[in-house]
Amino acid sequence: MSASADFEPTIIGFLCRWCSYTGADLAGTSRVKYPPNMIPLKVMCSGRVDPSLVLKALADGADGVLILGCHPGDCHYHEGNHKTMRRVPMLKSVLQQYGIDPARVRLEWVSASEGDRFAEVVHDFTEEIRALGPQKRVESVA
Amino acid sequence: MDTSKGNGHGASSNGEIRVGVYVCHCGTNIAATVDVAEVVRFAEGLPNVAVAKDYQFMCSEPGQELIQQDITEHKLNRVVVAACSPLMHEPTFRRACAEAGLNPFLFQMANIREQCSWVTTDKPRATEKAKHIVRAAVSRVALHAELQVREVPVNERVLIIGGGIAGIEAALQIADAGKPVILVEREPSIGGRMATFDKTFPTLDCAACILTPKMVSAGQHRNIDIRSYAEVASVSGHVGQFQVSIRRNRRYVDDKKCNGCGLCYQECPAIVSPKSRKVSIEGQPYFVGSYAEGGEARKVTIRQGDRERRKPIKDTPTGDCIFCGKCATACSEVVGAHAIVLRRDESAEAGKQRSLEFNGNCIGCGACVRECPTGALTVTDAQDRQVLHHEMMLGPNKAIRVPTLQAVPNVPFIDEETCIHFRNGGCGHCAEVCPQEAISYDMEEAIEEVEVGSILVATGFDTIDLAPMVQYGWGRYDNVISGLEFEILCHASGSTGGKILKADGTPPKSVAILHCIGSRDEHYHEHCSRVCCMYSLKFAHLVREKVECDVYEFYIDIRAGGKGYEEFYKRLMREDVTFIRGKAAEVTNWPMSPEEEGKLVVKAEDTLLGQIRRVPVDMVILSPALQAREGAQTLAQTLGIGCGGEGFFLERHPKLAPVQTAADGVYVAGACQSPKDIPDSVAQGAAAAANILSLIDKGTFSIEPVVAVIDETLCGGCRTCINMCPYSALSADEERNVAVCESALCKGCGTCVATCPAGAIQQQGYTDAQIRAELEGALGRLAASSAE
Amino acid sequence: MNYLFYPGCALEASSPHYYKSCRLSCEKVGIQLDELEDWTCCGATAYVGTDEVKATAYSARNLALAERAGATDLVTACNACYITLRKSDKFFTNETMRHDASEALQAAGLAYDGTVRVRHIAEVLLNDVGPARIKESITTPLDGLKVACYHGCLLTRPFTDIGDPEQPDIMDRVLAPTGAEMVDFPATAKCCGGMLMTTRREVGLALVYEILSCARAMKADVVAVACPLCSVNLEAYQDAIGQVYDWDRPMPIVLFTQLLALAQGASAEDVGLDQCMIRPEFLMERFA
Amino acid sequence: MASPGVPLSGELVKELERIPDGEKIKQCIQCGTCSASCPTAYAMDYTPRAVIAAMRAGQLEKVLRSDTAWLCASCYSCTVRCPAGIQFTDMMYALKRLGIKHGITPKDDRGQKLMATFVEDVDESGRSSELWLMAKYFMRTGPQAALRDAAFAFNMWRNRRLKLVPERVKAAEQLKAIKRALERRQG
Amino acid sequence: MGENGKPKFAMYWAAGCGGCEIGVLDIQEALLDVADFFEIVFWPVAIDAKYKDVEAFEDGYIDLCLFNGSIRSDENRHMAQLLRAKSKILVAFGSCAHEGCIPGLGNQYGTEALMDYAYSLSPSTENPQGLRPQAVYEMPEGDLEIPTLLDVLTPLDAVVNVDYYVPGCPPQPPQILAVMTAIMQGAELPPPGSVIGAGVKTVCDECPRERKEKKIREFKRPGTAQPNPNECLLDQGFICLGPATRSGCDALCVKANAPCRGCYGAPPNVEDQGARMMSAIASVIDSSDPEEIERIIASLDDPLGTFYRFSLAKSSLRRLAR
Repeated sequence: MSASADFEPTIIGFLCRWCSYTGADLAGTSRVKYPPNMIPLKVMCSGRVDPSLVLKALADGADGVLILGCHPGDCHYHEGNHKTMRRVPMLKSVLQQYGIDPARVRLEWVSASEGDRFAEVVHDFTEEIRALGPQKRVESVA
Repeated sequence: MDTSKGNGHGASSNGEIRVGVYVCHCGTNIAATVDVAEVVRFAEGLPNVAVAKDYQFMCSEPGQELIQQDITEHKLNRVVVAACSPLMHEPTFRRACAEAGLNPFLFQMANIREQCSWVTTDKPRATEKAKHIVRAAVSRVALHAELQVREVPVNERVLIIGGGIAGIEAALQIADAGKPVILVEREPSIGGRMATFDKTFPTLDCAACILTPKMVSAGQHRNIDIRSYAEVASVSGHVGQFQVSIRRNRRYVDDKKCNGCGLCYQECPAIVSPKSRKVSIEGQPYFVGSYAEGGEARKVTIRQGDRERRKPIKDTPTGDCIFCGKCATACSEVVGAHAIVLRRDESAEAGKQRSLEFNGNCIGCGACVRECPTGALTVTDAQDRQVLHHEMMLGPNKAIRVPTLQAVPNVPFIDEETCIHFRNGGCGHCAEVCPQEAISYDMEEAIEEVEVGSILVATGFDTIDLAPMVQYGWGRYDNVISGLEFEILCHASGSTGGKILKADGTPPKSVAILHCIGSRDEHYHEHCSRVCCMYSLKFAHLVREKVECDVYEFYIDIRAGGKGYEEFYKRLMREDVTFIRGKAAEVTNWPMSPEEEGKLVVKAEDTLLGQIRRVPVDMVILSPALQAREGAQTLAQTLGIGCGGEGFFLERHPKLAPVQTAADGVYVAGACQSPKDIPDSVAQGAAAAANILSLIDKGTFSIEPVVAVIDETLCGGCRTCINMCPYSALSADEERNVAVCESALCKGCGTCVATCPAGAIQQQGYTDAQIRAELEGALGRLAASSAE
Repeated sequence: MNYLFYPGCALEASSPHYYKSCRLSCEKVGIQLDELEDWTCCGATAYVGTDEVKATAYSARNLALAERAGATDLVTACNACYITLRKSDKFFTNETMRHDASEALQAAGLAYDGTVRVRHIAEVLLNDVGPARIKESITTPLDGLKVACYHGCLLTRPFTDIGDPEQPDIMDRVLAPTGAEMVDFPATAKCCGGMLMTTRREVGLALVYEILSCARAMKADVVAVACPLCSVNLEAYQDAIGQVYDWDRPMPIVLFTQLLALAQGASAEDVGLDQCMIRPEFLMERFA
Repeated sequence: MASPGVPLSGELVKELERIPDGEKIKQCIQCGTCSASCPTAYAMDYTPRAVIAAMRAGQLEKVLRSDTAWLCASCYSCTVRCPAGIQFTDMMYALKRLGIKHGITPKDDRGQKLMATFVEDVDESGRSSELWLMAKYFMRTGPQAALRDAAFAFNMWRNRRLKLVPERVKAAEQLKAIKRALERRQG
Repeated sequence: MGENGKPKFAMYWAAGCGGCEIGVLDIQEALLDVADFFEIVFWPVAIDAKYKDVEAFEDGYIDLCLFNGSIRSDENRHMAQLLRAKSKILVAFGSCAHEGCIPGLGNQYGTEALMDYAYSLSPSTENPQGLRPQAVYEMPEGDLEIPTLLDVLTPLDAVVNVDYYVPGCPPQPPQILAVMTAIMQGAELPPPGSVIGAGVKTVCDECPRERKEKKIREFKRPGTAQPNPNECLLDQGFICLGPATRSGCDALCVKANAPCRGCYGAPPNVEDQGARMMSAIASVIDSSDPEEIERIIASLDDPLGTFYRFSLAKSSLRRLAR
């Protein structure tokens, strides 16, 4: 399958409750528009997101996974986001080796005041995944 | 394999999950973009859903009642509301559930407004997204468990770190409410920076007059325990129950015995004099003089050219010397240094038969100066100049002293660096004269353990080190002094008795006050230090009041945004202070014209004229930036609170929680949070006291149940999690080889959960199973592995 | 130790005595200066006012040559060359500038990867050699001589990593082992006026007068400089200064390496004291 | 050829954005540290601070007609002291370039002439020769100055500090290639 | 049960190294009790029996079947389905049947690439004619058929229902013995789908090494650095999968001063062993500078093979097409 114009990617977003979820709410209250492809999941901290959840999202039907946390230094829990900052590149190196485009997973920092940035990130990521095309799955293994 | 199903999950007796889904129109906020009816139809078809309804405004009274009715009627044991953001109304619906007898944590909110209907105009796709969001919530809520908000008891005792005006204010408020306070102060006396001020802006009331009564009340209050000359060494525990170690420094005076009579410092022969020592930089001799300044040492690098070997005592007595020999006696018998020898030449004529000889044994204690009946001996500093500005002290100028005569507690301390006993084992005068036998030279550091329920940090500020800013000449020119130095110079108890004098002892005829030194400057501090404009105006007033003198203020902007501040600015204009709008770029003593001879020249652009000005003055006062205390970072780590970019302690919220911190039960007040003047510091101290009293009054602290729990049957004791926790909630149980979580410390971030390689840690409300179910719901794989 | 050396136009023409004494004093502490093959003018402070990219490309040609020669350091003795080359190197950290200048270099078959460290000889003597080794090389101490070390502007500005931008003491620390006395010299980093001496003489004279009168007040016997342009500006116009300001006793201006080499046993002739416009006679006699 | 003021301001900012920290010009708080640090500001029509004020007011053309930029001795005192981190010295260079580009001649054009001479010299031989630089410069500015500097030249010559034959870079084609490449780029 | 009243026992070796068979032999003389207790009806390694004999069994004829090896070929799949039908209790025995094991790493290349490597590209191969195995080959005597490789390798439970899992590469003899003894003594069996013959904690629980805080600044490999035998290997920077690996082996490897490679698979609450381990390892990287983090991660050779050495074919990744 190649990327087609009518392909609407399915995206899962893990949003930290303090910065990014609030930032996403702000995008809403400011009525900033962005593609509705991302289903947001609220977690208390981006540090809660472990690679197995990301892989599960991809395996269960997501074409891309976006992890959003507080900017480094602003973490509500001091440095939960630093753990994520370390896990994501590790996950990407494994994805790369397995032959999955690591661009399907992206970690970004969005603060509670960055409604515009939130929309921009979601827009940008949606378009990137759209260009990558659907993540194919092994539907039946045997 | 879910072995815990139907157990603690709040399921009905037969284990059936019954979800009620409520989709809100929010007027047209949601309904205009999301086909609400369609979402309800969709929800009805989802597994476990017993009832699905829509309503205009779910958050309204009738909306809530609708849910409550259904809980009873349809025997709902789970509720999903699809409406606005949970940050908005989650508490509302949780409360509604609780009122209907359903554990509030069996509720889940689906945000179809802020993150759905408001961010797209495409109705079919918005409806589709809303369905996904609702399905995720339905899928997740089936796995929700009943959770309880935990209450921990709060110890009434309060620890206040820092005995400046903010800490004193808070201590008095709390103590007056009948609650015990431990006030820890690093210096020998409480009072903080304010105790060194002469007057306060804009009212010009005498700082001592308003502060001393408060210090005394604090000292005498039966609910306040002052631990001065002490520091907090460690803190453990959590809100309600902190265990604190206080390290009490070696004061050498027993505060239980001392009655503050002051005989010791009256009798002490050692004068605090500037000290200098020789250091080498790559084989080149440099002098680094360190001067006593308010109890803190500061270093000044003196450039080459000032390299004369310093003589602490003038080696040739002036003509005033009567060769009485008292100095030599004191030096030998009291000090034991034998640095001065009185020679007699019997053969010479009377009057010239005696001479004083100085040798290299001098330790610079100043005992000879004190003994000298004629003032023939003086102490000089490294540059052979009279000690004046650099001797910034308010109390007695002795090795054993109190920082100010109004010290609270009024117990002296011994300054090891200048005390003769600690330098050569001799003297011991103070111990001999003390009627209470309170002095003990072998006192050890003591550690005291206390338990408190809350902690207030009010450690104040430092000012920026001026030595690296060579262009302003501080440490290079005698008459360039810092703001804090000027305060002491002005203070009635200071070395000049409150007279404003130049280093040579004469009054200045012109003074320049330079604003923003190190503030609003990306090389040093980007922040505005907030108090400098006003205290600089105050300085101008004090100078004009005390000496006949021209005063120049070099400023960028006058920031006078407080009650009565702008009026004060106007008043200073009327008092003929010259305001030059332009930041001073340099101070030099290099004259370029006859009127600059012997003066300090301040160079600045008068930006209103676009002209470069060279203003010759006799004295320059710098307004250095206020910065975070040295060691603030360490204290922040000890307490589990954060520091912002500029190093000041971080409040929980800059507007809505200005005295709270990220750590429950730990509060901040005063200039340790950001530069602040006295009114603001007092206000924050009082605000923090109110916060603390409210916590004490409630008696317990509620802990959100979103915490980590460890399944010890699964934990292999690998300890990967231990360091993940920024709150030290996790620790290793050596004996059982498992990790344990102190849930009162846990803030529920879930970082350890994501880290645990054994899957042994779960976060209540965000378990792996719940998030997985939510994912499956969001992605439409609901049937595959939901509650079934 | 060998260093790749960039003399620059002035060292070649107006300050041969600087070049000479540089080599001499370096040799005494075991440093050999290898001149960069076929160097170009650094562009000084002038070229950048016409075309920044071209100025950068021209001076980066020298950096590219040095890089190609495998050098990690490129040493210069002229403050202007030092700053111009360093700025070119820094400009390569800007995306657009690097792109444009690299393109031009490529056309000439050159490339610069940003691996060369531009150094000033005074700083090399201080940091790589160090006062201790300088001290060992001293044979005829300059006891009794009072020196005002004039650093000029560009040595520690705008790059402040090698010394204080207001009161640098690099030269003081290099010359201190010679036994001479370094006087306190507040004007050490004041500007000598550079090209203004040619275009706006009255402004240039005022600047130089400030520096010289400061040295006089500090009772210096001689002013030591570390830059050929400073050297010319400070010594060539003292007559003219005398016409405008109170200036009758000319102040000898020497290169700091001349003093260093003298203390290391060189003769007045070796170091080219006779090429100073205001001859330090007392030194010429002492080290004849 | 005069350009409207506002575009000039934009151009100045754009010029500076090509260098590290150049964008900080927008953060000026008008404190005047730059001007008071400048050894020649007393002689300028617009002090360095006022240049930024003029830029903000869209009045850069007046600045370009003044001597301001040509009085900058490039000592970087302003740059190291500026509390906003503005690259003032580089701004002065940018002003010179803007003036040249738009054909705006400052009221005293000696600086511009000296620079042009210098640039020709370097372009031609890859090196600068003080003697010839001066000679050519005096030919452009008139003999009066040359007379004034004759003593200077003699003094230099007497002390064997003048080189009569200018040096040339051997790899002249490299220089030409650089020059051509850039001229092509600029169109 | 058969005529002799003994329960019927079968064991089959699908795609795997045969180590599991050795593992059973390693229970030593206890094997005699097993042989005595059961009637062995099918076990190619031990007795001579043909597939057609198995096909002739009625469904559920076999009481206990230990199936080792993964499903790599159509033959493996066929036998899995056959034995499933004929067995009352089918046990995925050993890491291959449990989670695909090391052969599962082949899934990161695909069958074609594996064939290319095996028959052409590997350095030790000399095959100028580019010969490849054919599914059917005509011979004068008749057609020869050999099994065909499937597109991906899977563990046993991807093709049939599995009653129990015995993990390990191979399962450790004491654990095998414990399982066999329990069955022979008629102990109550755990619910179907359970992992048996292993613990519920992790290898760390059985590891005697001293553990302190973990802070990784560089990854070490046993070949390039000598681990201290008393300290936690992970504390020292060696990647040890013990923290994310089910206990039961008695920390065999770490006691031999080698890091655990994870053959006992994921502990009970862990869905994806490799992902969990990479999360744990990444979390303790001692840096907050993105560039340095990248550098430290880059120092880890073969992250996929390290974290998923045994479990790739059972991981979430298996569901993603490359």
